[in-house]
Amino acid sequence: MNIGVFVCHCGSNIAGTVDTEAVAKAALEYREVVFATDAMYACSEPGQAGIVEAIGTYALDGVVVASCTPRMHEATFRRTLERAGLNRYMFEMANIREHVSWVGKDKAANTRKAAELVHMAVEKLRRNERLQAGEFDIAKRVMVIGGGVAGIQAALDCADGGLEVVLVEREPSIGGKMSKLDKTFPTVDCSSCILGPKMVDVAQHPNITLYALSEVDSVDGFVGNFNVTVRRKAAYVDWDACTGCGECAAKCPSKKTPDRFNEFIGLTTAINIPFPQAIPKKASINANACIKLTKGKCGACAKVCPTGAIRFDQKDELVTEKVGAIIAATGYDLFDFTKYGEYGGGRYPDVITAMQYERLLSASGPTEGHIRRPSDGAEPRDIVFIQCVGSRDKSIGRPYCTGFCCMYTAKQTILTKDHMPDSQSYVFYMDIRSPGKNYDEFTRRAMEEYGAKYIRGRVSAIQPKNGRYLVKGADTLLGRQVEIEADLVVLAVGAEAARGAGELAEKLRISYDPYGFFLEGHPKLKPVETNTAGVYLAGSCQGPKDIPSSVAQGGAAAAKALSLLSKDKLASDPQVSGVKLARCIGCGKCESVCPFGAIEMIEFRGMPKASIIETVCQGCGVCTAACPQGAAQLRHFTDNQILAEVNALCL
Amino acid sequence: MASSLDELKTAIRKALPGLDVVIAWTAGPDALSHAPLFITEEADVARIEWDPRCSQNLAGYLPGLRGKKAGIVAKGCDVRSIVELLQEKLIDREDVVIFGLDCQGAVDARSARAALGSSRGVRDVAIDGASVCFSVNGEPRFFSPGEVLQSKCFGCAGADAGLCDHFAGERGLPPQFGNPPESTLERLEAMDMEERLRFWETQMSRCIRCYACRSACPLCVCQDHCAAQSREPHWVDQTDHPREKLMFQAIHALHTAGRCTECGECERACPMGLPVMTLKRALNRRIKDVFDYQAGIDPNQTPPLFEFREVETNIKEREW
Amino acid sequence: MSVTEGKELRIIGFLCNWCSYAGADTAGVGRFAQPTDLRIVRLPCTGRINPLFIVRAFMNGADGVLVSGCHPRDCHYSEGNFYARRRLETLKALLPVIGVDPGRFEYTWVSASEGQRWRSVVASFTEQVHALGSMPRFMSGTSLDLCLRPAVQPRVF
Amino acid sequence: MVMPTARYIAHDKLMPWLLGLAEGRRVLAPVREGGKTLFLPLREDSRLDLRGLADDSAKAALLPRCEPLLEFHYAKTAGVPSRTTLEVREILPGQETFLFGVRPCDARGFTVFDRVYDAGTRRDIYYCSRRDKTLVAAIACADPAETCFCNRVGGDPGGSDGADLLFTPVEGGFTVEAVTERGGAFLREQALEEADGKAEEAREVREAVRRAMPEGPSLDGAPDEVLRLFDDGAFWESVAAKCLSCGVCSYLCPTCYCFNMTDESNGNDGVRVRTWDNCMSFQFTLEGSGHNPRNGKAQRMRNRIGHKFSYYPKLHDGNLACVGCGRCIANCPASMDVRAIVIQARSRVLDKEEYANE
Repeated sequence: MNIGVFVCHCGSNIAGTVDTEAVAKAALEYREVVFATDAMYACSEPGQAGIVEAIGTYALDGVVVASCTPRMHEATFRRTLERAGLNRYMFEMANIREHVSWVGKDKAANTRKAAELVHMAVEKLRRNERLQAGEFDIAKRVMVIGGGVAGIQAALDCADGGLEVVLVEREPSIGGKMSKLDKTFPTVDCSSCILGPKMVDVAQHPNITLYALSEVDSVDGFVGNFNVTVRRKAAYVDWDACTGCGECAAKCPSKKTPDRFNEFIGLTTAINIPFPQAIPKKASINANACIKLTKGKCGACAKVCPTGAIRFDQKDELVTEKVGAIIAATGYDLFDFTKYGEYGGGRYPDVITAMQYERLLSASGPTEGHIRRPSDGAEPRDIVFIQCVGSRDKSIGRPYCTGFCCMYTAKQTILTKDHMPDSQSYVFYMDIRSPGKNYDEFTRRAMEEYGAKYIRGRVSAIQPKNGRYLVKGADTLLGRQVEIEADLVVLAVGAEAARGAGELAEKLRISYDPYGFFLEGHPKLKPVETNTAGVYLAGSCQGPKDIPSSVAQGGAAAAKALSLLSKDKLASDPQVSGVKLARCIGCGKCESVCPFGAIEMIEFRGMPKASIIETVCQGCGVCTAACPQGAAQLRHFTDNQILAEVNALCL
Repeated sequence: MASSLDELKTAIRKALPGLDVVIAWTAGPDALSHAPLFITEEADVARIEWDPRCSQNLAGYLPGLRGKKAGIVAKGCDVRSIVELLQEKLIDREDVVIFGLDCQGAVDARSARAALGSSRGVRDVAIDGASVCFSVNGEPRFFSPGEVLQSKCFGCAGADAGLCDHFAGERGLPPQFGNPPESTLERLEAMDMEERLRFWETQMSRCIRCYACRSACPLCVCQDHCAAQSREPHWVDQTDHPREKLMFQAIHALHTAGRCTECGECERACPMGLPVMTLKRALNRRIKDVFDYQAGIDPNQTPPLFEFREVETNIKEREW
Repeated sequence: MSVTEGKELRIIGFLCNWCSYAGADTAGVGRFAQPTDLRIVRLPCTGRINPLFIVRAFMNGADGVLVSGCHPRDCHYSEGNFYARRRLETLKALLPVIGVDPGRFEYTWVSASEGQRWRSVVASFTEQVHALGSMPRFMSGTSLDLCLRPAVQPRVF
Repeated sequence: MVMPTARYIAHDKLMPWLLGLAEGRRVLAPVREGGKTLFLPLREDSRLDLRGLADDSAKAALLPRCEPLLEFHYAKTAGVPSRTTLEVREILPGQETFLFGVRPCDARGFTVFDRVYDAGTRRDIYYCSRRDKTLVAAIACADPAETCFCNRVGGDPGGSDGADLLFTPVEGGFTVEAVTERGGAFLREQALEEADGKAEEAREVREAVRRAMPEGPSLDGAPDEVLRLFDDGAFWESVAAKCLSCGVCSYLCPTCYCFNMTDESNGNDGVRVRTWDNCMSFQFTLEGSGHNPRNGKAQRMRNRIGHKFSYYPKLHDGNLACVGCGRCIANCPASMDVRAIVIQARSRVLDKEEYANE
């Protein structure tokens, strides 16, 4: 084999702490290396051209590039090899940036380490095989998990692009957080007016199947062929029959049911349609509040339902959908501020979250758009807004900035003034984060036109005082303590990962960060992909986002799914297991450990043998490690290839 | 034991017409260890021997006889190997007839020869409670079990007669011999790490790479396709380095981890007297502690390395 | 070229591609400085790791071996790390018997986002191996003077 | 050349004498280690064990278990890395060796090797180099084991074939007699006392052991019988049934000389080694295509017996490739007995003849 080695400087990223020239020189001494050089940017156009040229000049049949992580540019260089007429698997990378130059300080040690990593790559490459990809059929359908604005956008874009879409929503209605908002910044347009039509589009789109009140139960399969089992939770109402007339809710005697949609500041009935614009507009029963379901008596709803849709005996139902791609758009949840003792820990009725305030502002909310204190229903005059509640605070494990609270607080001060011209808003803030189009102008309007008083500092305590609240804090700009008597305190609670996000990530076999947000394939270059092929991310499940970003990412995820599923077949990864029949003794150990059922026992000349179903094999290699004879070998990661790496590093 | 032998012969005579072969023991070239006997005709039944010299575990022959109806005479420890083969579906239960026996202990021919000086003139061996009696040229010579029996006989749990299709002799617990002689594992544990490495270096320098340890192992199902003699994969090289030979012992131990019943065939077969079961014993001990599993007990279990639990209660992972 | 030329020891890491290799990348992206002893072998999954690779590394003279994969339940292949955990736990019983100090081998789980954690794993494991020093090497044959010297060092530098 | 007269060495002088020899050369002698008696380089702390047959044969002295034949290195041409030259360095063994304490059967085993490796124009330089530099000192047996049968394969428990010196146990020590000229030259240089009357005692000892050998039919002259059973699959299946296909028999055998050759390399450097091989192993005849002409253990057993008692004798004037040391019998984990197999083969042929005659 003629091997060429290319050692990348990556500008100064590598060359700054690795002597790339010395590494190339060292590589020349390795077995079967006939050409070695260093290059400024191996991945750049001239860098790749240099590789193509060297392949021709030196008749290379294998290439090692020592540069960044293969997770970044392995695919790039494999294409380079293909352009030069080589098989894409006759390529290895030595990761001398993320694993060497960026983490080691000692240049001599880094250089030695880089040279050894190149040696390891060369020895592995010497044992590489020219693998050929096969093809497999795919399901041209996509599942979108989560029906907030990101999921809605993704679903609509996919459906418009011709894909069948299955949209799964945990709540009884799609709409997500946005459907609870009164107005949106910085335009102060009505949230339901812009979201509502999109929700209706979802309901009416012929390519979209909507499963509301449903959750993903399990996922198996792989890109192009996922099998997702969805748990359709019992609504106790036959939704095919329900017309959404609302008679049931009107007659329901259980009228003190906590109202989830209204953030628990109002009450609703045990059977209800969460809000007037709900999609699907179907009633469902809160089993914990329903008198019939808890005590066995009542059944008022069933008596009045004009279509006889009530089903007290309804059970959860599992349906399995075969899809080619999955878009996770599961959004976020709000930080539970009761962790903060200084804000009353939830004991003060008039210390509320911004989302609760949003419901108070909303014309379809429990107060029909009139701002009223939850404690006594009185109209407040002095309102204190506290920002960064559950954001940028290491002490409670939330060191990140939610990013959109500054904006919605500004919006709420504006709306407050609109609702109650005599009111006065005070905002305690740490920094104003408003780096979006028309955003900073918007916060200035709140201060300058709407008279919101911004105080830079933290609140140290809230104390009840004569039916009002004494808010004590610091003004760090003036360097003094401030005390404000407020009728209402609104906390700008931050975003955190949606409950159950970790479990869903495990089902989808994607990664998540320490806070539970799903991990993108690359922070810059693969912001909507994940490390699992065919699974994409949209909206705040990947990290807190405002509405335009969520919509943009929903569209981006849809574009990824559309491009993936635009082909009739997908190329199968040839890095799968294979069984050498002459060595296999048919003991079946591989079959028993395969996580994918990709191994079947066959009979060959009267002897039992294992056989890999290549389109099902995912290439994990569990079988290879279980096979005592070494008959089952994971291609591209064979025992001999890994042993060669071990021997190159130490012998 | 004489009556057990008669019972056994009767049972085999009766079953033989329905079987292709029955594997038992008979007198061999060495007076201290009996040889395997493959019985296909009734006339052979008379040659069967049964006494403490029936040391060889015959279970290893069964996978090679797959497809035939085979009877096998088995001590309690041998039955555990059969259980393991059944677990791994390497033999078919309906094709195997197990003739269980009431074993009193099995002679370790190597130590017995050392104790006696020679195997010449040995006519009979009997175990009576705490002593082993060899009749040599008509004279009885007594030894303690620790001197002449296999180490596995200490703490023997006896036969699970339930699995045997026939059982000759008295059911019940075998004799208990008290504490076993010090094992290599215990000796090693008293050494520091480098001494342990040097210990194996010395031991393995004697190894002649005959692979009898593997060939005799009833669970080394790969046999002709053993990784030790393969270039693809190339786990060990062919040089005479003790490191390579120890590497093979590690391969054997890890391949039989959770499967090895400590039948002792590997050490019995080793012509160089190497303590090759030590590694397997160490792994078994850990597997018992961590996975609460012992090989060769229940034919319906799965060996522990071929399954898992999502929450492993006995694994204490390190916090970093 | 031998790593022992500096003050380094031979430490080999077997990392799964999806979590820990990416976690090590994350540490790199974050410029989390680490000791330079470790050399990483990239594998698809910890389930691919035959414990014998680790034995082989020690036989060849490695001073430490570190395995890292996805956290339990996070395996890209669902179950690979569950098998790995059992295999590696079993391996832990073998190493000290052949004279490899248990402190020379560790396995752990590091996710793609845990760059900081990866740094601290590398730092503490490297420190732990340094505290044990070099692994004693096997002498070549002792019986009849007929053994080979170990196969050859790669010649560079 | 006239042989020197017989000498005598007392038991208590033996070890110091051997250690003295070890100063200028390697002395291999049967030494107790790990519960076994093995031929190992003699050191001051060695426990010499001359009670009987050692557990391994001494063949490794002439045909090591693993012998490097050559080293190779792929050298890069300076400035032209695409040009690689293969440098090869032959490794010739060169150590003077005194091989002490083999038994007459073992020494006779070397004559089996000599016919193969030192056969006129076909000389194996590695073997011959070792043979030339090794002085073989055999000890006549006094106490044959149950498994000994040299007398049934043309050998002699007091014989000296293949040896340079013959030691014979007598009262208080050993007599030492030169067998070959090299042995004679060596013995002349040794400051050992004259044996005098002890030489006669030695002759009597050897005579006595010849009488003490267990009797049995000769295994000589079986070539045709074994050949006639070549296609008798049922016979070989039955005798091989209990065989485990391990290599204990051939690896301990003083006459088994088969080897394998492999290149072991790492990076640019490698070594070609020759290692013992064994015809009981599946790999022995495994062809590159995957086909194996000796696929089953019965065919392999047929080869082992056939080679020792038929094919080799046919090529080498009737000399068997078995010297009757009995190690294969004593150490077989499945208690196989090569004597019994040859006898069975004979009677099987007789049975067939009788059947044919009827």
